[in-house]
Amino acid sequence: MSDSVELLRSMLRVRRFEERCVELYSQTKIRGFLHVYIGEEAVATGVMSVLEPDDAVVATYREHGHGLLKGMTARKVMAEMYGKVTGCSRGRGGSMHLFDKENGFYGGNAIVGGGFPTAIGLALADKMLDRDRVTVCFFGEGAMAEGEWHESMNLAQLWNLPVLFVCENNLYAMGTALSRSESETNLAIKASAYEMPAWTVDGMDVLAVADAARRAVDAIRAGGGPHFLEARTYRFRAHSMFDPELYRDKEEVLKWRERDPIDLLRNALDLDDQTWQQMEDEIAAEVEDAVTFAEESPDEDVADLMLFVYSPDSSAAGRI
Amino acid sequence: MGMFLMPSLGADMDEGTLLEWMVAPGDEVKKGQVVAVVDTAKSAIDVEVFETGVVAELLIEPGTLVPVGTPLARIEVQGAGKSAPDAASVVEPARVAESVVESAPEPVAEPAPSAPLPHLAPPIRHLMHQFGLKPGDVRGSGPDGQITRKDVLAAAGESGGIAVAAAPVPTIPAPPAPPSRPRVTPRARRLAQQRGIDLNAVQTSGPVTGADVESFTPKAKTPVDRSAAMRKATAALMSRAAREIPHYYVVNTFDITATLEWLREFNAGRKPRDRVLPAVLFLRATVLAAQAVPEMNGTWEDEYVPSAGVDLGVAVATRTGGLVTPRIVAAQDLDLSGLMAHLTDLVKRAKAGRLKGGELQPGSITVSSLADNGPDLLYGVIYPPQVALVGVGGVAPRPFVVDGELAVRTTVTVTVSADHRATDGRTGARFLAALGKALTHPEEL
Amino acid sequence: MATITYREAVRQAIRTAMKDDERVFMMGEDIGAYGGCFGVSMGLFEEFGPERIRDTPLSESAFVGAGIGAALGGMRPIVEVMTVNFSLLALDQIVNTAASLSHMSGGQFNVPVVIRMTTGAGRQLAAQHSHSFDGWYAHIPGIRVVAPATVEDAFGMLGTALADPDPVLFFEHGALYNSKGELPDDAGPVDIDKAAIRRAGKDLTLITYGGTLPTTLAAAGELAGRGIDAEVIDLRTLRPLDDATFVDSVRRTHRAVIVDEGWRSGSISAEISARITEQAFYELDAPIGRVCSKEVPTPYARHMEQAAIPSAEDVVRAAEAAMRGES
Amino acid sequence: MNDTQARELVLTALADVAPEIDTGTFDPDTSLRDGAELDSMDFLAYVSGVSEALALDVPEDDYDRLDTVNSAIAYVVEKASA
Repeated sequence: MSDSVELLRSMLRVRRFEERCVELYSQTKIRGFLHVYIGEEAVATGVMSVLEPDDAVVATYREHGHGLLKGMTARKVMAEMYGKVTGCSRGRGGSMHLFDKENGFYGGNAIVGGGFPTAIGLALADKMLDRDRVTVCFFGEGAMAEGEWHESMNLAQLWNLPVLFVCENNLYAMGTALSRSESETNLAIKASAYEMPAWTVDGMDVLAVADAARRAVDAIRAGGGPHFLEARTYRFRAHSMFDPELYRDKEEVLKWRERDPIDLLRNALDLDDQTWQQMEDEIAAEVEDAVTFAEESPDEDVADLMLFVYSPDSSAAGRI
Repeated sequence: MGMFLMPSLGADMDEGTLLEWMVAPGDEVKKGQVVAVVDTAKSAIDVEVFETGVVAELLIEPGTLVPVGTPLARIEVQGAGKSAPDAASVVEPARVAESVVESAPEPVAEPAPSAPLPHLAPPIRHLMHQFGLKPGDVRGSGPDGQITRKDVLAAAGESGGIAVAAAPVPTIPAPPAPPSRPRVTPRARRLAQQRGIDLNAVQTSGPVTGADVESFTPKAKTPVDRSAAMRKATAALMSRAAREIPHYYVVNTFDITATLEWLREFNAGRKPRDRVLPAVLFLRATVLAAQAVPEMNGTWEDEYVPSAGVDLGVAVATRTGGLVTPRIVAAQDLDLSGLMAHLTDLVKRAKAGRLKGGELQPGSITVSSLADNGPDLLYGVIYPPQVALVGVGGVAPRPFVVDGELAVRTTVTVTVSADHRATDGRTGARFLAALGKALTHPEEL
Repeated sequence: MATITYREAVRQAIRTAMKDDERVFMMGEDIGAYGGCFGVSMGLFEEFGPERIRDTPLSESAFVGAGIGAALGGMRPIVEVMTVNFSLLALDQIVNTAASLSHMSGGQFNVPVVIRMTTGAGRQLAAQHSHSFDGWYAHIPGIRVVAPATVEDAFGMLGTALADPDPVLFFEHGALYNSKGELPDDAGPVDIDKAAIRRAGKDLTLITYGGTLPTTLAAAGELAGRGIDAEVIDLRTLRPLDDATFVDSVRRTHRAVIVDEGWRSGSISAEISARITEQAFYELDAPIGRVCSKEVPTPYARHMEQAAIPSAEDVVRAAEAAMRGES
Repeated sequence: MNDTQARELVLTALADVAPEIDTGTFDPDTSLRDGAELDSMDFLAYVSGVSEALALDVPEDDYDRLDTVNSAIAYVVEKASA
C-alpha cells in the first residue's frame, strides 16, 4: 500500500472509530465528556506519519485519533472509554486521559494548556541525555491564550529544546470564535515573536501537513530547536456531545465539509471502489471487535481503588 | 428493524423532549442524517440517526418528555447494513438488528411509570423503581443495551445501594440547647465504666479526669441509698404507662396443688442451692404462654413490634423499698434449673445495686409476683413499651370446686394486664389460658 | 562532626546528589548566576555549570511542569520554587499532573521529581511572601510532603526524596536557614516516613513540624519550669502522616496541643486533631489544643506579624489550658 | 458443736442474705419469713447457707425449724451432734 493510501486508511480508521463513539455515547455506553476528531483527521495523521516510534507525543482531550495514530490499539482505547480495566489507563482516565508508555503517548490532558510544560520537560530530558528524539505537543488555538503557552514557547526557544508545537486551529475554542479570543489571529506570526520558526499549513490536506511536519521534524532532529506549526482545520461536529452549536452557522459547516480531508485525498488518489470497500470492511471489523472487547471486558476491582496513588514499591503506598 | 432511541446528549442528561420530527413514515434516512430536534436542559439539539433505512413508524408525539433510551421511532434498516452511506454492497453486521424488534413487548399490563421501554423487562423496571433509578442512570451491558439485573445493582451500588433521590432538602430549626452534662472526660468515662465506679460519686473541682477516677477510692461499703432516685424513675415510668397505655385485665385462679407436689419431688433429690422455687414456675409458664401467643410478647412503637425471643422482665423489690425490673434475655432457652440459677443471681445483684446495663434494658414481657404470703390478687401496671404484664397473687389454700365438690386446694390467682392498642380481650384470654395450662401441667414446664 | 547551618546542609545535600547521579540537576529562578534567593545554591553554578544548574525565566508553571516532564523523560530533577507563595502559579501542574499521573494512567507513569520551596513567615515579608501552605499540599494524594526542621534532616531527607519514585515537596522554613546543628561526617540519607520525638515527656504531647519546632521546644522548656513535662514530636513528614507516633504519645500523656503556622481552618492541625480523636478518643483528658497563625493576611509591621504567628507564649498558654482540661 | 458456735453459724448465714438486719437487737424468736421479711428467694439462700456450713442436707420439711433464730440454733446443734 503506498504511503498516500496508508494516510487515507489512517484517516478513515479514525473517522469510523469516532463515529462509532458518538453512537455509543448516545446509547449511554460511553459517559462523561466526549470530544471527537471528525474533520481534523489530516493534522494528526500527517504529523504522526513522519515520527519515529520512540518520539514522544503530548495531546489534549480531543485525543482518540492521536492515540490510535501513535500506535494504541482500538481495543485499548474503546475499553478505556467504557471504563474497563483492560482500557489503556485501567478505566481511570476515560476519553480525556488516554496514556500509553510503550508508544510514547504521554496522554491527553483536560486542562487547556496543561500539556505544554510536560512536553518541554520531555524535550529537556532528551536534550540533557543527548537522545535523538522529538516531542510533539498538540493543542488547540484556544490554548494560546493560556499563560502556559507563552511561558513554554519562551522556555523552549530559550533552551533550544527539541519540541514541535502543533496548533490544531479549528477556528472555535469550544464556543468562542478565534477573533473573539486572540488579538493577533494569524497564529504563526504570533508564534514567531519567540524567534521560533513558525509555519501555517492547510490542515485539510494531509499531504501538505505531512510535508510541513517532515521539514520541521528534520530541522529539530538536526538541533534546529523548537518549531511551530499552525494547521488550519475544522471540526465537523460540535465541540462535545452536549453542544447546540449556537456559535456558528450551518452554512459554514457545510462549506468546510466540502473539503473533507478524506474525500480530498480519496479523489486525488482516484482510488478504485474495491480497495476502498476493503478498507471500510477491515476498519468496520476492527471497530466492532474493539466494541465487543470493551463490552465483554471486566470492570476494575474496587479493591484496587488506591493502587498507584503512590508507586507500589514506595513506603508511602496505601498510606494517607 | 432498527429502533431509534432518545439519545443521551450529555453526561447529566436523563430525559429530553421531542420538539420536532424532520422525517415522516416512509422516508428514506441515511446514517448520520438529522431526523429530529430534541429539547434538553441546555437548548434544542439536532439529533441524527445511526442507521440507513426507511422510517417505519414514529412512536412519540412532538412535545413529549421521555427518558433517555426511550424508543422514538422504528426504522426498517436497509439490509441491516452498517457501512458508509453510499456503499453499493452490504456487509452482515456483527449483531442482527431484527432481534431488537421481536423483543419489543406488547403494551405492558401493569402501569409502567413512563412510556414502555423494550429494554426493560418488568422485574428490571420494578428493581430500578425500588432504587429510584431512571433508565438514563443505568448502563445496559446486555445485547442491544439490554439492561440486566447486574447493571441495576451496579448502578444502585454506585450510590451505595441506597437510592439517593434529589429530594427537596428541609431546613430544621435547631432544637433547644440540651442541659449541659457534668464535665467528664472520655477517658474518665471509660475508666469509670470499666471499674464499675459511679461517676456521680467522684467529686472534683474541674472536669472529672481519668486521673480522678484512678485515684478514686469508693467510700465505706455501705450501699449507697439510691431509693430516692429509684423511686423517681419508677414514678416516671408508671405515670407514662398510665398516660399512654389503655389497660385491660383478664384474671383466673388455678389449682396448683398437684404442681407443687410435683415440685416437692423435683426438689427432694437436690441440695438447697439447686432447689427450684414456685416463683420460677410462674416465669416458665409465662415464657411458654408468650411463645404460644406472640402478640403479647413485644413492644408498642406507634405499631406493635413482636420480639424475637422472650426477654422476661422480673419485678424485684430491693431491700431499701425500691422496685427494679431487670430482664432475663432469651428466657425461652432456659429450663427450670437454668431459670432458677439465673433468677437467683439476678435478684442478688439487683438487691446489691450491681445490675449490668444490658439487664436494665426493657424486656418483651414482665412478671410481677407477690407469691410469698402476698395478697390474693394483683392488678399490675404494664412497663412501657411492653404490651403485657403477668401479675401473680399469693399462693395459699383456698376453697375450690373439684369435680363438682367443694374442696380445700392450694391455688394462685394470675392477672394478665394487657395494652388494648396491641391486643383485645380474646388474645389476653388465650394467653392466660396457655399460662394456666402450663402451670397446671408441670411435666410440660 | 561539623557544625553547619541548615542552609549549608541543604546545599551539601544538593551537591552530593548531583555528584552521585548524572540524572540529578536543578532548575529555578536565580539559582545559578545569582546563587539562590536565599543563598542555598551559592557556588553550585560555578561547580556544575549552566546545564545542570539552570536559571529559569519567571514562568513557574512552565519550569515546574518542565521538571515534571523531565522526570517523565528519565531525569531526577530538583525544581526550586523560590517560595511557596509563587507555587500557587504552578498548582495546576503539581496537582493535575504530578500528583495524578500515576493513578490516572493506571500506573504507567510515575514522576520522580523533588520540588523545594521556602515557606513560612516571620521575616516581615508581608502577606504575599509569608504563606505556610505546607499543610495545604498535604491534602493531595499522590505527592509526598516533607518538612525538615533540623540540620540532619535538611541534609539527609533530600537524598531519600530524590530516590523516591513519586513527587516529593520539600519545605524549608525561611527562619531555619541560619539555624546551626551537628552533621556527622558520614551523614547519609534519612527516612521520610517517620515522625521523631525531640523531647520526651509525660504530662502532654506537643505536635509540630518545620519552622515552629524551635518555638515549641522553647515552650516545652518554659513549661518544665512550671512543673509541666511536655513531650515534643517533630512530624518530619506531612504526607503521608505518621499518625502512629503521635497517637501512641497521646495514649501515654492523654493531652495534646498541635502547633502549626498554617491558618487554623482546614489546616493540617485540624487533620491531626481529627486523627487523634478517631484513634485515641477514650485516652483524652482534655480537648485537643491548637496553636495556629491568626486567620489574617500576614502584616508587615514586626509586632503585628509576631502577634499573628504562633509564639512560645501561645504554646505555653495552650498547654496550661490542656492541663486544666480546657481548650 | 455448742450453742455459741451454732448461733455464729446461723447469724452469719442470715447476715449474708439480709445484711441490713442488726443481729444484736433482732428478736431471735420472731419468724424470719414474716418478721424479717425474707422472701422465699432470701429464705432459700439462708437455708442453703446453713446447709453448706453444716455440710448437711436440709430437707424442705425442716424449713419451719429454721424460721426463727433460736429454733435454727437448736436445729443446728441437733444436726451437728447426730
